[in-house]
Amino acid sequence: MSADVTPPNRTTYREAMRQAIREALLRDPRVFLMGEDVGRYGGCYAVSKGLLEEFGPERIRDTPLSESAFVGAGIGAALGGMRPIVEIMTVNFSLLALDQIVNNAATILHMSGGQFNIPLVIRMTTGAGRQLAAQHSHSLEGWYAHIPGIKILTPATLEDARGMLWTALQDPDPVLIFEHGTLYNLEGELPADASAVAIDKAAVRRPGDDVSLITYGGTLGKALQAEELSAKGIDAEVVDLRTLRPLDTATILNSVTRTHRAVIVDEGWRSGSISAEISARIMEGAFYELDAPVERVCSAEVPMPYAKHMEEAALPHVHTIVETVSLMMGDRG
Amino acid sequence: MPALGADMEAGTILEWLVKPGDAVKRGDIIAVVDTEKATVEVEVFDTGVIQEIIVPLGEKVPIGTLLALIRSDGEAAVPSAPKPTPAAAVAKVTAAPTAAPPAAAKPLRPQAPPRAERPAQLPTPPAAPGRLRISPLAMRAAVELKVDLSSVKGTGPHGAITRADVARAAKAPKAPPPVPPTAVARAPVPSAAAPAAAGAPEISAAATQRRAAIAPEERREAMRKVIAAAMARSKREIPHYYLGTRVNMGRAMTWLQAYNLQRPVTERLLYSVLLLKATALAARQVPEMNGFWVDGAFKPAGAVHVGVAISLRQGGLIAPAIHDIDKKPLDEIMVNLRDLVKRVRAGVLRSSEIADATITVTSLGEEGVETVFGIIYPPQVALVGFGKITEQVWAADGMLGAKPTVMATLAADHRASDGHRGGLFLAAIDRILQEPDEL
Amino acid sequence: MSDDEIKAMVLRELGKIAPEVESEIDPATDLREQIDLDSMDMLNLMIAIHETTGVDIPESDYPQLATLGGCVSYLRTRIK
Amino acid sequence: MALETDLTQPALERDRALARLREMLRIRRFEEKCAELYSAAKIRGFLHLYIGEEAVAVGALSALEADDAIVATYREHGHALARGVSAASIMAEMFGKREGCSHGRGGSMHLFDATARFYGGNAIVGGGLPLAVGLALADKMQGHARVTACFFGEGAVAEGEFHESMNLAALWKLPVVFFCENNLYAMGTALKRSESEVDLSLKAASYEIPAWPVDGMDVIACEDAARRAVAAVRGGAGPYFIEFRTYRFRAHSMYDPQLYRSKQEVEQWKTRDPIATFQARLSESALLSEADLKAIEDDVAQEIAKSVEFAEAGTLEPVEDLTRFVYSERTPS
Repeated sequence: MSADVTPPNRTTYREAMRQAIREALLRDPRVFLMGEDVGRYGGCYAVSKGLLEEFGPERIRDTPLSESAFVGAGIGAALGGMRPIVEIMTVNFSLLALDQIVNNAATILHMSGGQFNIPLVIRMTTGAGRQLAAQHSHSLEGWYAHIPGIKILTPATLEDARGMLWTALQDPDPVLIFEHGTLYNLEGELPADASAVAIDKAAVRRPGDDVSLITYGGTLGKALQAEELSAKGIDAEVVDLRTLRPLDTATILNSVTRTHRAVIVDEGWRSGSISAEISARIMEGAFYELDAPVERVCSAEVPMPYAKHMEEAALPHVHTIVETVSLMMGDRG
Repeated sequence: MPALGADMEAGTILEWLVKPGDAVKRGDIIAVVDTEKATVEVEVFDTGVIQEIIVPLGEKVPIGTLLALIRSDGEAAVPSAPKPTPAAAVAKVTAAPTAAPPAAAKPLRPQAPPRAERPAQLPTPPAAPGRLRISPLAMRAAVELKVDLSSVKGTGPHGAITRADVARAAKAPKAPPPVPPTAVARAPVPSAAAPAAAGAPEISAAATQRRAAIAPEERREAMRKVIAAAMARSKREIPHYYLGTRVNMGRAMTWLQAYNLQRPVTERLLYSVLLLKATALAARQVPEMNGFWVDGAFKPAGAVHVGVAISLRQGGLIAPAIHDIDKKPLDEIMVNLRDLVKRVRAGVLRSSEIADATITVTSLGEEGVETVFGIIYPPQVALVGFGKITEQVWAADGMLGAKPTVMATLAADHRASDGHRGGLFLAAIDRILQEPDEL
Repeated sequence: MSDDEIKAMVLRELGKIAPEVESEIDPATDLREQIDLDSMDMLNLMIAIHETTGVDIPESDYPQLATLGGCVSYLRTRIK
Repeated sequence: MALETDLTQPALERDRALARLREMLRIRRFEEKCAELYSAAKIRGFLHLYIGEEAVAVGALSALEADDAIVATYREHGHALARGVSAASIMAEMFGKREGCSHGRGGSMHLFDATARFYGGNAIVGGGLPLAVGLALADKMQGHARVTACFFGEGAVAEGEFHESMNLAALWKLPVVFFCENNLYAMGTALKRSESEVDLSLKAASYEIPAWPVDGMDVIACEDAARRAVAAVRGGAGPYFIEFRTYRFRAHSMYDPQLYRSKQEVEQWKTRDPIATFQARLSESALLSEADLKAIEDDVAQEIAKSVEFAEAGTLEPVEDLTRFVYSERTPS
């Protein structure tokens, strides 16, 4: 590596994820990519475009539409000594493989008394915002974060899209990576030598003193755009969770202990969501630091409507974040 | 009674398929049992002759209860019933009557699952130093019951104060008179429990001794925090406005010299006593300067208790009140003031003195400052400041002369009063000081 | 009372008024600056001296007792 | 499809015959002891006994090599014993002891043994099939000449995972052999009441997988069929499927009232008890003497008694270890 820092280059979240997969395939012969239309079609979100031509059909394997079988096969191959990356097209189809993920991937290590671990990575797209209506717009990463035995990552930045995969592949246990559909076209700078990042800690993307905005994945951008807050003299700290399991409780409590207020932004439905869990942990760990009850900005509890204005109304937005925070801060004149 | 299913605790014999004297071998079905979920055949695991049926038809018994006895082949019948051996559904009787029945393991009473201790407590970050750990409910109770929180010991999690703690403190007999919680911010020095004697109480040995026990820096640090909190709150919440006027002190100082000349040192007055009395009398004339801003409204105070800002040599400031200055003669005010300063500096104060000042005076004249614009002590609504006495050129009645003067200033809460009323108040102080013998 | 006895007496009274002060008292510098005494402290000192020595110090003489040395020389001649 | 039996088989050589008899008797006596211990409440939870189907496990397992892989189901004591998992470690597992083959964490339905490449029981009907496909995929991609044997009951053919896995295995010509134990009843539902097509071999054939039925009560027929299939699969012919037609003499699990079948039917099948028939056949061909049989029975009885002692003497896992084996404590090899 040259002594000086290699110049950052313009790239996208999608490109960063493709580089991550490509790097893993080059570095470790045990790594292979398996999923619906990942080969000839180049990936439903074009993340794996060009990989079939470079690595061949043995390591870039298109699968039949049999989520339970190919996710189960991924688990078996991991048991058999491989390092599979299984791509489920979207979280919506992962429901068909829920049994394999919950009853096999997350549980075999425990049932076998520690004999068999499953070094498997499953990637899937999540979230709404592109008028795909109810069946194609779910945001269920919060569900998966309920399950002991697996880890849940939500990369929201280019560094994380580029750096999380390799660390996940080294993990001896199953890691699920949720990529929000609206992030693929996110542009930004990324140093050419960008590489693996840690996957067990949250990150403070914007320090602040008055309120902790806690969020992840597709809603991080919205939290960072809440400029009106600074216009109103409210100094918001934005915490990017990066991992929903394990949840980085220490960073959350540290932030809330300083700001004494918390607003959690979560695209999931409010009832039984990851935001509910975070709110409970803040209540348990920082009750005496709170100057106001924890607030949550979540999706409306409705199957995602098709019409644009309706979908917009259902989803958490910058203005909902600003209103919630302003209300919480009381009239600051 | 065999365990016949994962969720079964007891069973009822529906049918006996054997009777005493019948020969049985391993695997034979000897009874039919109802397990609430199903009727199930019961097999025997020993070979021998049924000697006795113990549990009759229709009786519900828990798992492990002895149902019947089998005599192994060729053994003599055993007259007395052996100690129940709950191991096998049907106990095997060994030949020698005296021999204990086969060492039957105690049936596995469904052990209470070993209590996994509570998952490790979430790491609670230590409360910021000086921050009071008190539940919102307890805080509300403290306000209602007027409990001085600084003396309440928390029994809640991590020593937090709960409502029960507050209620207990409210009922405690000799608890110091209740202090509105806001006073918490202003009670930097551990309040003495010294009896509130009317006259100047001697400083009790216990109080001094208790004061010494607390390391000085600790005390200073605690005081600094409390002052910081109060001042920050005042600046944040009170829209201050400021007025100032220069007061001719000529007549007052001349009157004072004459007064002191006729008295031994123990009865002499300091000029600050005149300023305190003047302020108190002026406050009676402009009542909106004397009271509290609470719950969004001004509450006039019944009496005039003037808080006197007393600085401590090693830093820190307290403004305990001298009660009813407007009604007291100057010499009594002086005695109160001397005693107050002595007790402040000995760190021994009655909490009542700290809490209920209705207006405060700060005079930094001694430190050589001409003008002082103070910060109001919440929840009061006014603070009067006096600078040092300086000789100034003064024109009166067309004549020029040098006169001792003092800058009198007012910092007032614009929610409770307006500049016009503030001006009248300062003018009243000025006018009163021109008639020292009226004081 | 000898000069040393007077000095000791004044220092003892000062100790009661300003217990926090540990440093040596320089006899020549003004007490107010040296150990941050205000008019109330000075008054208390005067009263304490009066009560222990019987000497009554008129207000006009206060400036002569502004320093430790001044106190000693003022009282030397007045203490019976 | 004619049932393949080996009536025309020339005289068996003695050692092989006695070994098979011994294995079947080990399983039979072990399962009988389990029934007794369950009644005495020493074994809890669910217990699915293999009595009546011993020929399938002994026959099929004899056809496998040491480093082949096995994926089984919750009716797995016979397969585990025949594969070489010690009777003591299985009994200790059902006693919930730390010395159990799954550390006391799995129980009767989840026996695991890394050294025997025994990838467990699985309590989800059809849950193991995708795992087996994955293990085979890993072997193929790493060029191992290993075979994965996947056992499941006829009930699994109704699960989607059966069809997805068969298709994927055939599509990628994976070295997995599907051993279906058709014991006519999925818990309380007879095959003919759950499947439109009851000839399971035809189902497999629809995925271009060679398949035929075998008499599951004849240990030698089972072994020969298994050897043929395993050899072909190891040779790279892709997956094979064998339907062992067998019968369980006891309830689906400890104590169901068996209302779904008649006593006559059970008695009729008992006349074809795989141990009794095999024992008679060996005696007729003077391969088995009374003394041989007694020696085997005594030897088996002693092994079973020792396994119970081992289980009784076993220790309980300290509660403090509750959170172990959720995530790996060591990095994978």
